[in-house]
Amino acid sequence: MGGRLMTAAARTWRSLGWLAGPVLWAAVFLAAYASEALVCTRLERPGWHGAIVAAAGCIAILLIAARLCRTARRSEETAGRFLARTGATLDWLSLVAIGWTISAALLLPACAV
Amino acid sequence: MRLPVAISALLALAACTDRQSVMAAHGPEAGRVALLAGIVFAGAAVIMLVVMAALWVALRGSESQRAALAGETAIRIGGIAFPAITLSVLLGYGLWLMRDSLADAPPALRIEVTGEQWWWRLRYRGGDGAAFAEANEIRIPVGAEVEFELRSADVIHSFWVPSLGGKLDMIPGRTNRLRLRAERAGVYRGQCAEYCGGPHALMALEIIAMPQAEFAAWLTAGRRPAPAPAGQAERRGAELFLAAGCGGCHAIRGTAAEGAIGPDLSRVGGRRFLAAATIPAGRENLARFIAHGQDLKPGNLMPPFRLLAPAELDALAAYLVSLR
Amino acid sequence: MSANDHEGGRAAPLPNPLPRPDGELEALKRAWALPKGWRILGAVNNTVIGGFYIATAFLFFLLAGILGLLIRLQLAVPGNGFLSQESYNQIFTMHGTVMMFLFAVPAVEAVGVLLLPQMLGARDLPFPRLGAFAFWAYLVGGLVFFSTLFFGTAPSGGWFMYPPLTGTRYSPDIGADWWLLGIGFIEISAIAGAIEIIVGVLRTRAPGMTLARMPVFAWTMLVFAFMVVFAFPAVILATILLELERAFDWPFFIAARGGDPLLWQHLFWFFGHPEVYIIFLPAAGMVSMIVPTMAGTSLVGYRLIVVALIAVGFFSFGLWVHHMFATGIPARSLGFFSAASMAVAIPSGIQVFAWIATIAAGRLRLTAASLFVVGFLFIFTLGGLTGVMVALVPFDRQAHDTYFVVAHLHYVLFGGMVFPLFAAFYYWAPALSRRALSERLGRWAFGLIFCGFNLAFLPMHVTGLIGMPRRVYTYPAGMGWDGLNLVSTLGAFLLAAGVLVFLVDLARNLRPTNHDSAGDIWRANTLEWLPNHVFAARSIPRIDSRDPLWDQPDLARDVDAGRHYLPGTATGGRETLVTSSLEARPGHLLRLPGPGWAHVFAAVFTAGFFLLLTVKAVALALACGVAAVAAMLVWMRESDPPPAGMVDLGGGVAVPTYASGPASHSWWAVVVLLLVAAALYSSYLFGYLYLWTVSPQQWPAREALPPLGRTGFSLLMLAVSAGALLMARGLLAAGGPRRGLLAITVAAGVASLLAALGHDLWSNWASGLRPQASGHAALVYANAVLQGQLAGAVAVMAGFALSRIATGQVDGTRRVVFDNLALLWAYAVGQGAVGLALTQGFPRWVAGS
Amino acid sequence: MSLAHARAAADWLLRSWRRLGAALLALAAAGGVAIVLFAWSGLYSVAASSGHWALVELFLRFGMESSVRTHAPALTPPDLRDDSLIRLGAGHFHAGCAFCHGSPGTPVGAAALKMLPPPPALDARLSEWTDQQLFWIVRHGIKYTGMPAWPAQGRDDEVWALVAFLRRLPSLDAASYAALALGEIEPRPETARQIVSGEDRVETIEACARCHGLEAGPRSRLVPVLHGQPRQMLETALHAYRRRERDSGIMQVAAAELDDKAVRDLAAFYARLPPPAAPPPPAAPDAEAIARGAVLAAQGDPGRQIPACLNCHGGAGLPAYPRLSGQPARYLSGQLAAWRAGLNARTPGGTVMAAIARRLTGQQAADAAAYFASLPLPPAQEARR
Repeated sequence: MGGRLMTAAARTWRSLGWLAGPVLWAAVFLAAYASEALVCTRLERPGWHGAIVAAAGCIAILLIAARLCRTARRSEETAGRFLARTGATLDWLSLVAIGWTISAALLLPACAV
Repeated sequence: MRLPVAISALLALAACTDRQSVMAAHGPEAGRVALLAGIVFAGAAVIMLVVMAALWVALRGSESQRAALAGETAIRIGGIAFPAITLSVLLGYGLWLMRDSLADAPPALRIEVTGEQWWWRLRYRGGDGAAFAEANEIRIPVGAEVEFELRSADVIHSFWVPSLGGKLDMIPGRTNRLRLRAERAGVYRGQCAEYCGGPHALMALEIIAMPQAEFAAWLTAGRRPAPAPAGQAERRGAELFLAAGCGGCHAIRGTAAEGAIGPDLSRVGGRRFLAAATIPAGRENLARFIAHGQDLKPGNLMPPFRLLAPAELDALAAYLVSLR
Repeated sequence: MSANDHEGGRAAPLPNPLPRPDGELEALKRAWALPKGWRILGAVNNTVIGGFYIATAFLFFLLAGILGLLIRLQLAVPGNGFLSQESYNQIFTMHGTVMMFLFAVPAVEAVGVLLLPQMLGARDLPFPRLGAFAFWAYLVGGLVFFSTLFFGTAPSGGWFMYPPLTGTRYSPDIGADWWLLGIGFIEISAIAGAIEIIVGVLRTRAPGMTLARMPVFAWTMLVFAFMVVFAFPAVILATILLELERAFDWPFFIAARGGDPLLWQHLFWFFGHPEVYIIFLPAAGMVSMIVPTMAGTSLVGYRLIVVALIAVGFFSFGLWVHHMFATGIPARSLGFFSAASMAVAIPSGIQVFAWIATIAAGRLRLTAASLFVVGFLFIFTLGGLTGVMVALVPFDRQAHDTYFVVAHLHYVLFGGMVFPLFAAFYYWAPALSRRALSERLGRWAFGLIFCGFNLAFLPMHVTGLIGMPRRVYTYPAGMGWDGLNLVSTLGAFLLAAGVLVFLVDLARNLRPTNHDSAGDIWRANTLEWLPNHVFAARSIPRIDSRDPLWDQPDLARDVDAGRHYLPGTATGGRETLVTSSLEARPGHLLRLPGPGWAHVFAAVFTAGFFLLLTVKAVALALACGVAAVAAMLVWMRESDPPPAGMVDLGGGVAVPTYASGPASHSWWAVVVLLLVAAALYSSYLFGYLYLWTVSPQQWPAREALPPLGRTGFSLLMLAVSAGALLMARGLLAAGGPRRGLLAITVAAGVASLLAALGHDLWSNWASGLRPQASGHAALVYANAVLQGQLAGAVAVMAGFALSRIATGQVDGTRRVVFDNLALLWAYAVGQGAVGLALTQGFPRWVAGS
Repeated sequence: MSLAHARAAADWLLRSWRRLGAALLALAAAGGVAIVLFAWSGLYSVAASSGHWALVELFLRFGMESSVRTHAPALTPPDLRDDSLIRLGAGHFHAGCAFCHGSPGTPVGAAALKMLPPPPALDARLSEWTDQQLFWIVRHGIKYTGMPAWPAQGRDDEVWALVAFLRRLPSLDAASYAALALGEIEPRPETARQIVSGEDRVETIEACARCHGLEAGPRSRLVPVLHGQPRQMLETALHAYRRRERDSGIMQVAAAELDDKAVRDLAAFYARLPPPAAPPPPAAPDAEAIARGAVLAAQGDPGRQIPACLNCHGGAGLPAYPRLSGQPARYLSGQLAAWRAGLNARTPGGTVMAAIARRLTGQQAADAAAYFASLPLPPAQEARR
């Protein structure tokens, strides 16, 4: 029974791969927002926040770029290909959103009211 | 019906009353936003025209025109590429504007504004540290950067004077700082913009920008105790003010009345409006508000003093009007 | 690439030959027959429940619309005395609350319940009684909540109910409690509907309908349902916390005592903004179904629209602080939310251009439905543009809480959802009623509504720009607002006239039916236009393209003749087919329950529990609560029928009638329920950490915390419970007669779960911590409340499982009852552990640094 | 056998229930018409002189008693043996109830005896009613009997005073009743002419002095000391009671017959009365309550937006404001409780005090009452202009 559970979980996880783009955007967004709240109130080091956002943004962009190159080469059966190409467009949109999030961090000083 | 034409027509119609208008900017912050608004309206009008034209072509256009729109490429261009570019520019512009309005230099004047249920409590801190209380009518020097320390004594209010700048909420347990500057003398009306229950609609205020010299005189006059009442009616009014218990809630500097619950009345005679810029000032309106406050501003926390005879009300009003 | 990627499926022979054995159709009709007379109230067919649902939602639209007219009458002239201050405040609060909670979300859910099964080729939703329960709870709760207006005790804190105004100090009367318990309770039916739609869309599609061939409306309902699952728990937690503050003085939102009013705004708007997309996406889905049929060509950019839907689903969760731009949050954070607000505009752009492309690809017939779609395109685009404006922080600092925003929200909500809903009424009426709605009245209705709407809400942009704030019961003369407000009032009444014309049209032409509908008069492309009977389509079609009715010309004839799958009843009762989520390959036969009364009583008693609690009739409320649980257990008695071996669907396809574990649809429903519980708990986690960043000084020093030993004991209890769970799973897998041991293990495990909770509560109380003391103390006890709800649910579920185990109805193969219990149980143990780590471990960690 | 009958009856009923229903409906309609005709004819005599038939009398009494039993509220009565409560009740009884029910030493008036039903003698048979039932009768009165409801429907404290007196009444004789009800005034028999003509039976000052006292202050702690209060405040109060704007059953009955001249004389009389020798305080005064009360009176509670009491109630307050110092603590907390329950909010002074009193917590009200009770009574008012 345990085995069946694992394969089902693994199968669902693989089948959700095409949502990686927006999930990465959500991760960057959460990291940027939560860390500013933490940095400004508890740690009092506004400088760190810029670094956190930049790091999170770059990691996400690299992961998405890697995914985009991978999906451009592979092609699977119809349903899979549909999801893969949907995932690719989602990745492009997520890239734009992450870029904008980072631009907000670049243009505005941390913890300024 | 084209949006820009409609908006500009209506704006022209409404331009004559710009007492509390975002588009009638008299401060740097409001000016920047008015410019942004103008650009954004024009851009939106153009985009609206383009999209509606595309829809019209899709509905009624010729074969060749419709073929151009029918493919996925049209979607990619119109739906992804174009918005991505224009929104990037717009976002950059917006963030840049936010940068400008961030405070850097220390302010010339600090005024503490505390939102109370349905009026504004003010505290001026003069240069020499002596502070004095005021209410509902803010006076600032023209051209000076004024910082408002916004607090709340009960529920959430929002301090908003559109001609000078954007609004900022007054939240219990926090102090928000808002920087405004008036470029020329005048009266700028504002209103509480966060629903605070009861007569939220009647919680307005006015910022009166005065030339520097006039403001300095007003500030020093402010700190002096109120002059002794001159006329016979005013003296009777002063006596009545204490006997009727008004001193329990209101304060008049230099007299036995030191109540801190209601607005400070030391210079109530000089105000343009009463009850948070709701009813025009004047002797009879003062008398009417004391006796029938619940009819003029229903729900406000001051009980109506109907037990005072008309003569007593008139004497009281005479005294209060004399407090400049 | 052609719009439809269907490979040689057409060549395969049809599953079932003609002629069909006689009695098969009669058996099907008997299985799905509707109860007669007043007993129809016990019906669970999705067409019946969907019909009730859409009628009730439209009733609330009319009621809240009338409130809107009252508001416009009061604001027609300055200083108007038409409404008193208190009644205006109640009316505008109820207008917003009823429109958002009692009309918008239920209406789109109702259209989903009404159309999805037939559109996906299924016979009904996977949990028909859950859907019926959700409807009856919504009906009773909604009517009672609305009636508070007639007693003058309606809430008057605005539809957003910001504390401290809605706390006991400034709203001592019962209005706020009505909102908190009334609306909090109605969200249960929204989540129940969402779970049902997720499982329905993913697991009950017709064979061959892969994700790439699913109708766009099904995509929108899937994204809608996931957004409800992740967004609604935030507002449910907020309502629980505010009700705890009002009832027992636990200071979550009182700044002076360690709480923070902004915590409510964060929790409310984390739900608030996704909710407006929850309302818009299904409407966009309806437009994506109507435009291809009216244009006579298949949808252009299907994949891009799916991308847009999913992108909106994600980005809308990163927007909430754009409702709080004026609260003094640091500028850079506002910048992030401004960026996300821009990002969410792109998907709307994609959809608008996709519709325009589809219209261009075909020839749009200007029927009433098309007119409403064109009206929608105009109004929604304008609303979207003003939306981008208020996404800019500097502009929003001027426009926030003014009539500019009132204009924007009506353009995107009325334009974005109500226009497509009217289009949907005109488009789908022939599929569900003997007569289509009249085109002539439709044009009149559209004309009046479109002109009235623009006349009412376009001037409001200007009224807002020249300074009129929202939610004001009156305004002074001479501000330049008088003329504009009068024009808006005239527009509102013109709009109401249009809705009246629509009502006349409904009264004259709408004759709901289950079998002799007007049929496919538009020559549409999707399955809901197959000849429909009380049992939906005669057989479950095998499809191989996005436009089955266009690409398989004789599909309608074959399906109605019974040549596709499952033309009759395999086991004599109501059935539909469960298929795999990606490729829609037949999985197993789902036996559905028929009409009944238990779920109706459960809904009425659950409504009774919450509404009586509001009026503080506590004893009566508890009685209703017990009765509700009892009714649910009676309802559960008929669930999980024993396995009935394999059945042949036709064309050599045989499927089992029973599946447990990940193959079972109910297992996935519980998984989605766990997502809801996790979303609720992570909202609590956010609240906990947020209050820590706002006022950390109230976090206790090490000494004030309960001794580590006691927390250790609670953890031990959780471990024992987890152990018991694993042992029970082992015992069940091993099979054999040891039912008694299994029952004892399950009972012991649940008992230790409850013991862990009880012990943690006792240790906090013994250490002198009282919930009224501070924000932190209130949060510690709120953790116990959330864990208590979960443990309570696990206890009831375990009780039911024990009764099944004792009567031998649970074994190695028939184990769905146990599997679902195991899921919730494991989650409860996990949440208990995280709760202990947070409330006991975190203070130690931060006290140290 | 009976089973068959039952089944047959059931079948008959099932078959013909529609006809049965129609018959019942027709019968009801006919009955209604008959009743209306009988009333129109006027044959039934409503003369009280003829009295009720014994059967009707029995049925009406049975109906009345069970209705009172059902509606009596499940309230816990205050201590009904409290002397102040009984004196307050006695004062009102003499003015409002004695006319119909008679009092120890004076039999029921001739006019009252001719009412139908005659007012019951308030003797030992009072013990048939529980305290809650008596409370309900005094508060709500009884239909068709002439027993009036309590004039101020919110003042339950005054109704309990009546119930307390009714519990003591059976054990009173003429002398002890006079001591309770008349206070310092010796009784003077009222002539029949005065009763019938209804003109000023008892000289007005004596009517007030029975409860408010003359040289000695009021004997009941629930009655305010009027000695030395400002004349204008007393006049406004009496006018308000006469116009039924202030909620007090006792005072509305007492002030009902006063004309303007009587009001002016009474107010002037009590204003000039020197403060009586204050009766010894019942229990040891609670020092912290008085201290907290002092702070509240001097500075108020800005957090709850409560102004300082002494701003209005100090010595220099308007003549329309009562002087609170020296007033009995129980009277003061009774008045504050009435305001916090939403009563007394219609008079000009009442609206001001109601808005403030509603913000007081229970503790603050008790503290303020204790503080003012601990102060000396105000000096007599010299003749004001």
